[in-house]
Amino acid sequence: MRILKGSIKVKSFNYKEDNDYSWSMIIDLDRCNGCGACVIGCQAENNVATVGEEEVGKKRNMHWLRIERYIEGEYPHVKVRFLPMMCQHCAQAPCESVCPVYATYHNPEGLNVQVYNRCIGTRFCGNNCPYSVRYFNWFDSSFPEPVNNQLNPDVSVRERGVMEKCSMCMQRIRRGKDTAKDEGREVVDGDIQPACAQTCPTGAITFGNINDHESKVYKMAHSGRAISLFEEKGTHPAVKYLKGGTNDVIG
Amino acid sequence: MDRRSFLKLSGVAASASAVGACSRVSQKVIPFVETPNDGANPVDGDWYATTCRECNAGCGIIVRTVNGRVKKIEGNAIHPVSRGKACARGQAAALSVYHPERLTSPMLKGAGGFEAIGWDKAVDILSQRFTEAEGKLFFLNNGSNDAASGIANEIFGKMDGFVSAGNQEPGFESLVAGGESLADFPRIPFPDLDHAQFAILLGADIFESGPSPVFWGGAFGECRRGRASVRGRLVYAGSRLSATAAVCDLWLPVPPGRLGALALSVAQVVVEMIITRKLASSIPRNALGRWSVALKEYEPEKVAAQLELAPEHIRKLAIPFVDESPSVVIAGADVTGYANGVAALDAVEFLNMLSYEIGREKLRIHERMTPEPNDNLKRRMAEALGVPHEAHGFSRLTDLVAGMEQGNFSMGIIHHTNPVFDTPTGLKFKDAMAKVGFTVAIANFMDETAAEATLVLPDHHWLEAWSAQTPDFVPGVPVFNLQQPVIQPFFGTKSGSDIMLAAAAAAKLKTPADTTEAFVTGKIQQFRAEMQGAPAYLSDNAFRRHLLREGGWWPAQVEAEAAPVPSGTVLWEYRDKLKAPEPEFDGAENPFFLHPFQTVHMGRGQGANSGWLQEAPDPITTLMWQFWVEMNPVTAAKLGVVEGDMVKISSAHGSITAPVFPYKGIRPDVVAVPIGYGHTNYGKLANGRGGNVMTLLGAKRDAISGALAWRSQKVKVEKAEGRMKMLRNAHPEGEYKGEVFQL
Amino acid sequence: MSDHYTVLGLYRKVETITKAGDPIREAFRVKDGDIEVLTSAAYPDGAILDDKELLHQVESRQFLFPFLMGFGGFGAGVTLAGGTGYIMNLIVGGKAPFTYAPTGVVTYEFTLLFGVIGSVLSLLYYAGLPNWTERAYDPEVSDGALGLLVKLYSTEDQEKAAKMMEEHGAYKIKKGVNDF
Amino acid sequence: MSSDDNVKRSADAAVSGGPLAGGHHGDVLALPELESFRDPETKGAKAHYDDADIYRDEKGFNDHTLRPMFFTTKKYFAFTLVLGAIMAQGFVAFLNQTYWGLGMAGLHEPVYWGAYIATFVFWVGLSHSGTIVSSILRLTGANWRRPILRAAEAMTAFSLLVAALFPLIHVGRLWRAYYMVPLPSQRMLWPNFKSPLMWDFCAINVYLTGSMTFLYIGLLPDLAVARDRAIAMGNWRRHYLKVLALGWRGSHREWSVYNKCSLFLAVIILLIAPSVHTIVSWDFAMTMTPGWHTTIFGPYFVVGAIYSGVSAVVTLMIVLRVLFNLGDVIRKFHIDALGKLLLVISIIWSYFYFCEFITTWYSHKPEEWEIFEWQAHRFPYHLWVMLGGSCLTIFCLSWRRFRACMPCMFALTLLVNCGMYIERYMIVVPILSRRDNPFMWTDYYPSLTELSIIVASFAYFIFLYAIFIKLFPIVTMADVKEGVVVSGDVRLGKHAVRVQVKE
Amino acid sequence: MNLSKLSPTARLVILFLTLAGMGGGAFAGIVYFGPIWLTTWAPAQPIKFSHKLHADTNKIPCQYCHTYARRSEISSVPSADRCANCHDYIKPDAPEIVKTMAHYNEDRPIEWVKVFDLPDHVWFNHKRHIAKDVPCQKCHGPVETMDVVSRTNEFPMGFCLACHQENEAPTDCWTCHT
Repeated sequence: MRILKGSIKVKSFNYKEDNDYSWSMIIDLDRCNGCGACVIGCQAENNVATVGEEEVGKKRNMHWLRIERYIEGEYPHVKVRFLPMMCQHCAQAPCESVCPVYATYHNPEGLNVQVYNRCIGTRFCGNNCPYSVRYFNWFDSSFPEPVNNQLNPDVSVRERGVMEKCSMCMQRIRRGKDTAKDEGREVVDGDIQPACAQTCPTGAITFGNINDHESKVYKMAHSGRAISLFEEKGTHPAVKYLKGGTNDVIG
Repeated sequence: MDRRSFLKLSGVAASASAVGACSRVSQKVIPFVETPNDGANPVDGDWYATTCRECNAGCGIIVRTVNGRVKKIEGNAIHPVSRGKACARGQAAALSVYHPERLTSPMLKGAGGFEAIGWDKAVDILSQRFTEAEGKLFFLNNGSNDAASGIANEIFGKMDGFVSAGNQEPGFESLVAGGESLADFPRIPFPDLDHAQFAILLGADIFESGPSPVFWGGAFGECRRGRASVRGRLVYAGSRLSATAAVCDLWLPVPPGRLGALALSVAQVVVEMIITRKLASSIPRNALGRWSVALKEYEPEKVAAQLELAPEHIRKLAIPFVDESPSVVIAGADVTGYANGVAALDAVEFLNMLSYEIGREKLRIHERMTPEPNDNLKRRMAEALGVPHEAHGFSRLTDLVAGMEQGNFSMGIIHHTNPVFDTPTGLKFKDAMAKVGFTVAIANFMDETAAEATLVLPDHHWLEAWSAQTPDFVPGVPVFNLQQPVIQPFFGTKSGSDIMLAAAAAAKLKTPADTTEAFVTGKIQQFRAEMQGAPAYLSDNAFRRHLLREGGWWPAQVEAEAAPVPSGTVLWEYRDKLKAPEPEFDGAENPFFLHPFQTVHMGRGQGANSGWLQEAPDPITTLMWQFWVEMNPVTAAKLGVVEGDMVKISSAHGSITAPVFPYKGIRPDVVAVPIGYGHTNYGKLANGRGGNVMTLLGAKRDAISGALAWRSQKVKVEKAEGRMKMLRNAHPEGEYKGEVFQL
Repeated sequence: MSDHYTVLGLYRKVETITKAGDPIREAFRVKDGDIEVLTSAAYPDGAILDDKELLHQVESRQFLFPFLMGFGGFGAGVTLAGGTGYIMNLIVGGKAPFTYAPTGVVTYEFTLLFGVIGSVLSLLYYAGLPNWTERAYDPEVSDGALGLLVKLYSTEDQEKAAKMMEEHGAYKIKKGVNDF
Repeated sequence: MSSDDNVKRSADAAVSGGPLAGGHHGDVLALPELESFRDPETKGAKAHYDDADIYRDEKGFNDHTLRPMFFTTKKYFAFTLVLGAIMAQGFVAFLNQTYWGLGMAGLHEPVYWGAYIATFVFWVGLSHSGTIVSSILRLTGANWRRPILRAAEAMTAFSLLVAALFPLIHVGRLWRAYYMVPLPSQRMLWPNFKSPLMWDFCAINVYLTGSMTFLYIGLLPDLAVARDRAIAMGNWRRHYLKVLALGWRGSHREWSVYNKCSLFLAVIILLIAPSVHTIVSWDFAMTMTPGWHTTIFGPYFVVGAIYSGVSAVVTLMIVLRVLFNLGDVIRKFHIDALGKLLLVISIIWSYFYFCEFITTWYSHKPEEWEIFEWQAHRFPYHLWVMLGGSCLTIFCLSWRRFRACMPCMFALTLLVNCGMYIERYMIVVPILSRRDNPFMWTDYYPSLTELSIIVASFAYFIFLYAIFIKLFPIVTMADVKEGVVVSGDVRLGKHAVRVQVKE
Repeated sequence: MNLSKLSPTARLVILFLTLAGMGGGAFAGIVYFGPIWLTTWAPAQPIKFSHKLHADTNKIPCQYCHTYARRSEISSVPSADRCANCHDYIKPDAPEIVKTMAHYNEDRPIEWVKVFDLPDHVWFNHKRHIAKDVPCQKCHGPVETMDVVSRTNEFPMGFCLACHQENEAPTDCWTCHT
């Protein structure tokens, strides 16, 4: 009967306009220096497991945020580019529609949420993610005593056989909203910072509410430099990148 | 009841069990014995301000603890070095507190190796040795001015025969020594990258091995995109395209040891431009004329050949240097790593001064420009917390080793540094150490040096310990960093400095305080009057708490500290120094230049036992858990090796074998090897992972400063047996297809 | 219900049994449903007995089973694939709870699934299966014997019918009670 | 009747008589000397209509076709023991994988699907021959279908059973796999029907139900025969045969309803089967992965499935023929007919492959072309087997003497299936290892665990089949008998022509 | 239907079907009702603390002791010093109180046994619920009537959802699952 009770209220709304918050992240590629502080920050915050040498050799490292490094040109005209890559939180996420059990879904605040305890591990979402940013727990992650003392109590430790990915530090978002609610106000720009944005030494990562037209992310997203990765795929990511400048200072 | 008392909690059981486990195992809920002060949120956790001690940069950090456990390290937003940020190594400290291989009990080397002894016995032995040594001892730390070295200095400093030395990161000493004639107080130059529009990085791997990668990161961010309409542009010159070079707009592969010539050549063009365009009116015209003459031999056309660049390249560096003022030049390891390093640094400084004169209003010039009086607060703070900076160089270390060889010391204390591993084989530290009768290693882990020591004292992790530190490498401002325990000691360790104090007291030596905490408090009181900006009405204790809350003391407004630059009279002094000597190399008959470099994760090898850091992909190679040698694909082809093939690199001092990583961003005559690998006694994760590049190095030193010239080694490279799977994150073909993102 | 009596005659040849069927039907005024042929292979309707009409009626109604079940399956498919989004108060960030393509696919499959079940039910229902009771049968049928089975309502008729079958070339006669 | 005399070989036939021994066709047919119907394999020594000759003695026929069911050699036990051992090691590998985690497989980012899914698709594909072929042939009334139906249908059911295991082996949390079933629970969460995997789940279940039903319904009259035989022999099989035969007596009413039901099922199965493989293809095609995301995938998969399925039927028929001495039931004539069918399908399949290739090649879309290059570069031999196999098929099968050569047909159809397995592998693995994001490109090697499980799946299939043969009649006896009943020879000029007299 | 008239085979089939049906029904029931069958569990605690005495007889409000409930995610079991606050004066000689004070004086935390527990993948915030005036008893049952606290409710997901839907509280998955 409870099921029927639930059926009475069906909310269908366009989070882009109707919701107070729509979280977005802007990454300035011109600023990113590939130092990897964000990678460790994310790992520390989100209980991301280290898998060890052998598993790394099988390309099973779990970093939710990785820095992709591309090389262009031939010696001596070599250019190295860094591209921080994490879950893009697509508005039209390819991963969401293929999950048979709704373990990944879109939440009203524009985030692509992975519910670990719902996941059965078909890995279809991973196949359909053009950015390849979903990571699978091939084994139970090992946090042996006493390393487990570092585990963040806000984030669950994932079991073997489930997908995981960047959550934009939803525990921080939740806490930020919680604090704002306690103080009887809306979340303001800068209240909430995911671990990577918080720690980025060069300030390449900015996080905020893109529905707030006064926010930094809104302004940056409309700065003309903003691009989405694989724009032609129509995924409409919530993570946007600011293109680097030109390289032709000196020939 | 101070904040430590409620660290006594053991907390609501930490959540480590797997998802989906909802068994009916009776879980315990263990409350505090003493209620924490009101307002604390036991789940949100408490944030404590302290100082990161993973390297000597002295970043202010805040640490989140929940239920008495360290959870997360973040930058302290008000700290002038970290500016609210933290690097990978700093953040990984949260894991190293709980490292299963931490030492837990004092160990004395006997006939059958180390055996655990109690703390009381350790203190007894130590105090007995203190008495016997009669001051003939040395204290060696990692080159930082912190409470431990301050305590050692105050106990033994006045005794004859006591030597305090620091095993500093290579390169700093030269930076300090460069242009020492200009200022009395030597320190690392910090050109104002924040406000620069154009920057030339001369081999400066500021994000990897700079004094503070975090500080430089912030500066770079500001330079690049901090201003609305200006995009700062950077050019990197050096023999390898490092991670720092990768973010620069242009890379000029200059042969090793020639960057001084490049700087002078740029200076030549700049001086000519100043003359023809009548810029920089503050420079006396006759000085310009002299410089012009002195720099004649560095005309781009004349040096282009030895720099392996086209003359236009040099011009194209110089022209924006003037046009896009303000601009700065930053020198780094590829300048200081050669025997002509300090000479080259003079040229760099000369360029920086020219830049300042051109863009006078726009640039906050770096600190070394400011001749400071001897009683400068920063210097006094540094001395109060240890030895003056010049004592921490390689020269002092060389002297120390010589003293050890000669049997000048009957005892040595090695505090959180690993010279057996990270000093060049040519220095022969290990052999010298054996000649010292009794060595004490104060360390967190059993490392190569601790293994050689007679007594090993397991120290607190720095997150569990009291200390204070003054960073040498801060632009323009005196900083007094406080380090406080954010958790109760997790293992049964004791603070090394506390033990020193206790042993000294037992040996009836004069001790500055009973505990490190008291020592730090005393130092705060000592400088309180000069610590501007803190509320004056606070009681001493309240003031201390105020500082603890903030993480230390520094002037509230960093900008205000920027002192005006000395005018042309100082520049005038440079007229005779504008020379770039030929680089000299150890093992010059060998075909390849060895290019040891630091990576962002390993440091000097301290990071090697951290799972997080080992698994974090290196920015350039994206290798994980692995040691490698970089060489140009052309070189690799000549040697007949492909990625993963083992090569043997050998010099007169030793040899290492490593898998090849062909990398286009490196000169064909250079092989680059990362520092920090090849541990032999540093725990499961670090041991046997590659080779230690330090074994290849002799102790070649800079001609002027005596600093270690750690890149002036030439080596032989030959193909060796075997292959190794390269644990890359990037795909070897895919990494060249970045254009799919249309960035 | 009163008891009935059966006679099962086994024949070797199809011509013989064809000739035996009609006289018995006439002699005892056997209704269409009360006489059966047991064979090991499917003979075309009316090849042995002239019960084409009766069977035609049955068969023409047989399609209703898969058809109606198919409708049921259609409903089930729509409810499952299309209705779940509405029934379950899942928050999907502004995505439509109902989508056509999945509903179409799932409905198609369910329609056919129910159709399959309907077909089987039709077989079971109209063929009176499963029936595990002991019935008039002879294993020789499966080895090629042709059986003629008649349902009668008195022992006299049973005897008579048995005799008639024998006369018409049955090589084996089996008599039974209440086992048609 | 007089026909008994006309046909010489009937002398030893009519022990218990029966319709087949009767004059039914004997009346029509009195033409023993028909040259034109000579079987190619016997070079005229035997007349074609002699298939009826075997069936004239229906008891003998029953004995003959039920022989593999009731009589078991020691070799068989040894064989199943070997199969059991292979299955056991696969099962151990599976348990190991479930206990430790899917890392035991060689999968990694971003090759999230590997050999398991390729094998899954392979088995699903294999399942397509049986029911589609049997229902098409049933509906079109092709007479040569009769003896092979059962074997083909059983193949469908078993390969589907094997296929259905693979998603379970493949999921990360097997113990939570029931989340995919729309069970009402207090969690108020239902599966996401928008996911192609859910469609697949539905489709596979529907198809499994459908084909099992089809198999069972087809089996029903034969079960009755087997039941009678088992009861007569006092064999233990009588227990389940009694239950499963549902009390089938072979009354005309039953036959009539049964035929109608078969017709319904044939139609429905014909609707289900292509949809199933289309949906399996949509598991790939509905994603936005380059190389998968093509419209051609639906029909391409269906044809590929039938292709591999039919060739597997041929392989199987030849195996049955040899192992169980069924050469006189499953005859070269049938293999020949299947060969022709295979020829047609292989041409269609090659055409589809060509279409897929030419569009990619011509448009030269970089991300798709990258995959082709990678396939050619990384899997050259695989590509040769896959493409060469189909070219070879077309060439060889056009040759009548090849079709008559059993070892050749056996080898060729085996090759075709190897090629088709590789084709599935080539669809799943290279495309995933060259995803959109070049940084994450990888290579993939199946691990020992995967290989064990896959090998075990083949063993499992063969085992199921072997068990099936021992528990159920493998030849479609009722259909064969019906064929004899409803067909006869008609004199047409100088020749006798075989005709079917069914309405 | 007359069962005796059926053949043994038929009877076996019917028995089998009945058993299968019962099994399926039981499975469906388990899935539907979740872990509700595990209720009323009252573990023995190290100190015999009576909620009835404190909350009912003496009318001490819940949050007098469970101080964090209104300002944090957890309600917190009170620390020993909070017991000492009152029991320094009230009945300091009672045996259980002596035990408690021993813990306090010796700096030994009391190891209470957790009665109500949520799995680790569920994130629950007491503060928000207190702010919305949800009575403690809504989830924890009539604790004030118990001498020994027993688990009166299991917390399957449906338990939370029912209440959340009733009160139009958020039902987004990530509200509780991180």
